[in-house]
Amino acid sequence: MHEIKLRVGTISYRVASPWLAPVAALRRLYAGYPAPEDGIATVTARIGPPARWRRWIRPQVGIEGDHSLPDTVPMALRHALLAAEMAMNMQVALGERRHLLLHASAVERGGKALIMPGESGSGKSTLAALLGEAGWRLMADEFVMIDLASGMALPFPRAISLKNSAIAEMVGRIADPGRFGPQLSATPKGELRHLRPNADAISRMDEPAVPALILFPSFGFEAASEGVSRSELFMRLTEGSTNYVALGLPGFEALLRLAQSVPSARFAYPDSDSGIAIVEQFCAEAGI
Amino acid sequence: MVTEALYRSDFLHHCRTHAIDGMLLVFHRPSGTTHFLASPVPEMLELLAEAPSDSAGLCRRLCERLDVPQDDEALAVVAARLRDLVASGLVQAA
Amino acid sequence: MRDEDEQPEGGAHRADQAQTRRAMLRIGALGTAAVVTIRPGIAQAATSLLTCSVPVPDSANADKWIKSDGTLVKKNSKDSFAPPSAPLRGEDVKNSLKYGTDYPGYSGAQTDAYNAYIQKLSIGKQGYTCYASLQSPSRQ
Amino acid sequence: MRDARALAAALADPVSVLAFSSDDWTSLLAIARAERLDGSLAFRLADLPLPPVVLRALEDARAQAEFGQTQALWEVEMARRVLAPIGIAPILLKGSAFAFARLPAGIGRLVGDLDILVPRDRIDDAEAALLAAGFEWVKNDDYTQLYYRRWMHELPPLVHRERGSMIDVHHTILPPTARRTPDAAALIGDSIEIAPSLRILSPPDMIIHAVAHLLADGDLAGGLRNLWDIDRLLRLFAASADFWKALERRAALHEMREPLGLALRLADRIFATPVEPRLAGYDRMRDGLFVRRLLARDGWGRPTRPINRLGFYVRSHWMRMPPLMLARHLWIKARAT
Repeated sequence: MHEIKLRVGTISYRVASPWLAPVAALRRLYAGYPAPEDGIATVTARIGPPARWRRWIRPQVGIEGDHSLPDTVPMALRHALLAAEMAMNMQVALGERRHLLLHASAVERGGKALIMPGESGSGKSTLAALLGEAGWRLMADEFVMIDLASGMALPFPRAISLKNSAIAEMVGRIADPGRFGPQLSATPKGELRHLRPNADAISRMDEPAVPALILFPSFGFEAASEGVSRSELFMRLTEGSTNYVALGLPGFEALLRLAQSVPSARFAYPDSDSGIAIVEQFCAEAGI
Repeated sequence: MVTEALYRSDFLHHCRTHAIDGMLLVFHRPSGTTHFLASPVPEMLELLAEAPSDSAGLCRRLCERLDVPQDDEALAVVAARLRDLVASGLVQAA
Repeated sequence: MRDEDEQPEGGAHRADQAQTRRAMLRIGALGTAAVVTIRPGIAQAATSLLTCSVPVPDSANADKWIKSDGTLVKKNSKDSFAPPSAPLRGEDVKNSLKYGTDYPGYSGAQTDAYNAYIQKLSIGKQGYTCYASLQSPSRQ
Repeated sequence: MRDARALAAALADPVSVLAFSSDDWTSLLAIARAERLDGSLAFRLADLPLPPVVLRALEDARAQAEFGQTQALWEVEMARRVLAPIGIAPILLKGSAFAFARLPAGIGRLVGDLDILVPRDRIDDAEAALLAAGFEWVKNDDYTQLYYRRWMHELPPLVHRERGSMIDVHHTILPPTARRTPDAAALIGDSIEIAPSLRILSPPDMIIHAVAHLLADGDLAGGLRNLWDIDRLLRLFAASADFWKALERRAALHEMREPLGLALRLADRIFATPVEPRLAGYDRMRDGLFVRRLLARDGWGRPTRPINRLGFYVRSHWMRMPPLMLARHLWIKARAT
């Protein structure tokens, strides 16, 4: 087995693979990330052949690790980097029990966090990636962790998955080609390319922020926005949280505090520029 | 005649509650589940916590408390909501 | 960004309330759930492309019912069906579209109406990404 | 780490982890999660001076175990509400029993489905009541239904349509096709009421059932955890006088002398469990195979020793079915996948 150890926010990973290439790709993608605290990785994500012979003949990659779901569909070996990324995500989604997980991207400015929950396709990753290059600090593109005791948002700045048209958009804006992973074609999510967050996001991965605004984006519509009621906010955040129920009463209290204290709205946007303009307008109103 | 089941609830003792947007948000400790409850469910739970009732008795007390006349429709609604509450475990047959 | 905890004051409001109380004890009120329980998110985030779901209808139209041709109408409308109690699982949607299986707990007519709705989804609509991913043969 | 021996040592003798390197910790956590023993490990290592990052990982496991126990106890309560009104007091089995009775075996233990034992002549009533209360069949094809009803010691698994929880309703602890026939009536007769309308097995029967679960009824999947249950139970029960005598009598009654001996030897070899030497008997050649199978896990948490595993898989079916039935069953399974 080949392996890489690295830390992303509160998670200390070991990622293992019987093939060298995906681990080498991860090393390049995660260049500059810190080593696990005390050198101890506490979470293992793995990829591996779903059956022994699949390592050699028309190789396929299964998503495995400390925590796994039955019936996850294996991928082609050329998508092994995506499989490894998903294995890393899965460990957090299924194993995290000390922080409330929100399925959302997040960026920070002046100590205040803008949190953007959304399904895949909502544009939350792309918006966070764009804002992360435009005066904001990227905190997370997939999972935001809420500290149960303090209610603060904790960063989890993993590599960003750019999909389809977002790829060209970011390539056009970022000068350093070294921050991009290889282009993955015809994956289950379409065209896909990973982007390493910038140095600021990585060096400040232990710096929390106060949740100050929650915006639900949806990409591909005429620009429009409306408020989200407290009860709907509570409900929607639970829908995207893989560990809300498991956290019990502390999870309830943390989520209720969030839903009671943080203003929230949803908005639709036809393209990135208008998306960013809408976000900035909301942030001005919320004092971020 | 068939004796009607008595229902009871120790809802206040077992739940952390919070009023939100005209509903009651409830964390039920024994099951670890979260429920949104819309009227008249919170009122029914309160009444059952005060004293167990059968379905008809609960309907009578509920209509009194809400200051609305009691009729067959109200009876049917209370019976249906009781079934929901029993299924969720917030209420049990005494 | 509104705050629905704030309630208007006044006598008119109290009369409204009496009406609302009466309405919630009408049979028609049974069409909407009064107990909504939050269930664990099944690792949706991590595996959204493997195990996605389609809300029927989308949350902005949550109170609408579905006609057999898949259009959304006001609830309790004639010839329409109440929406499923939870978003339909991608796996079930795939099987239903491919093999004609009914959704667990729903009749054949309901299943047909839901599928008609799903097949009308367009880009940007909630559930579209999931539906589209189920259509592509390379994504089985 | 090449197998799960370090995990077994950490559970039996927690200070053994104090010498761990950073790589040892990573492997131990992966192996413990794969064997579903991370919660038990977290409680066993609770008071040791460990690296902070390890303590936080164990805290995750402890929180998960506590959530699991809440859920398990709630499922017990919901089953009680369904069965008590029709006069059935179910006997809780395995994890649910340990959690409800607050036995040491339950500390940090992951509880899976709710397993209950009811008298055979009440199983149809139990089934009807559970179906009426929102449970449905996981698989409702004719073969599954027929297979369970003719050859198994339990109903086909039921899942609750709202809560998603599963319940297994047993009428005895081994399939009727198994070579051994435990005395179901005696299991029920000696059971103990632990709360109104809820019962657990007597201590000796609880051991016998754990042994049946570990050896006589499975392919040893999850075996290390089942053996850990036996260790925890024995350490508690053996303190009372006459326990070993009672255990011997019950083992004879349930035709479980030989598997009990093997389980005791395995517990002794893997967890250094204090056992009654006469009941355990002499080491046999094949004990080593069982030990290897129970510890077959590499440092990445992957299952190892496929040949050994395959042998135990075939063995598990062999034990339950006459050869012709086995061929038919494996054929249908193969076609279904």
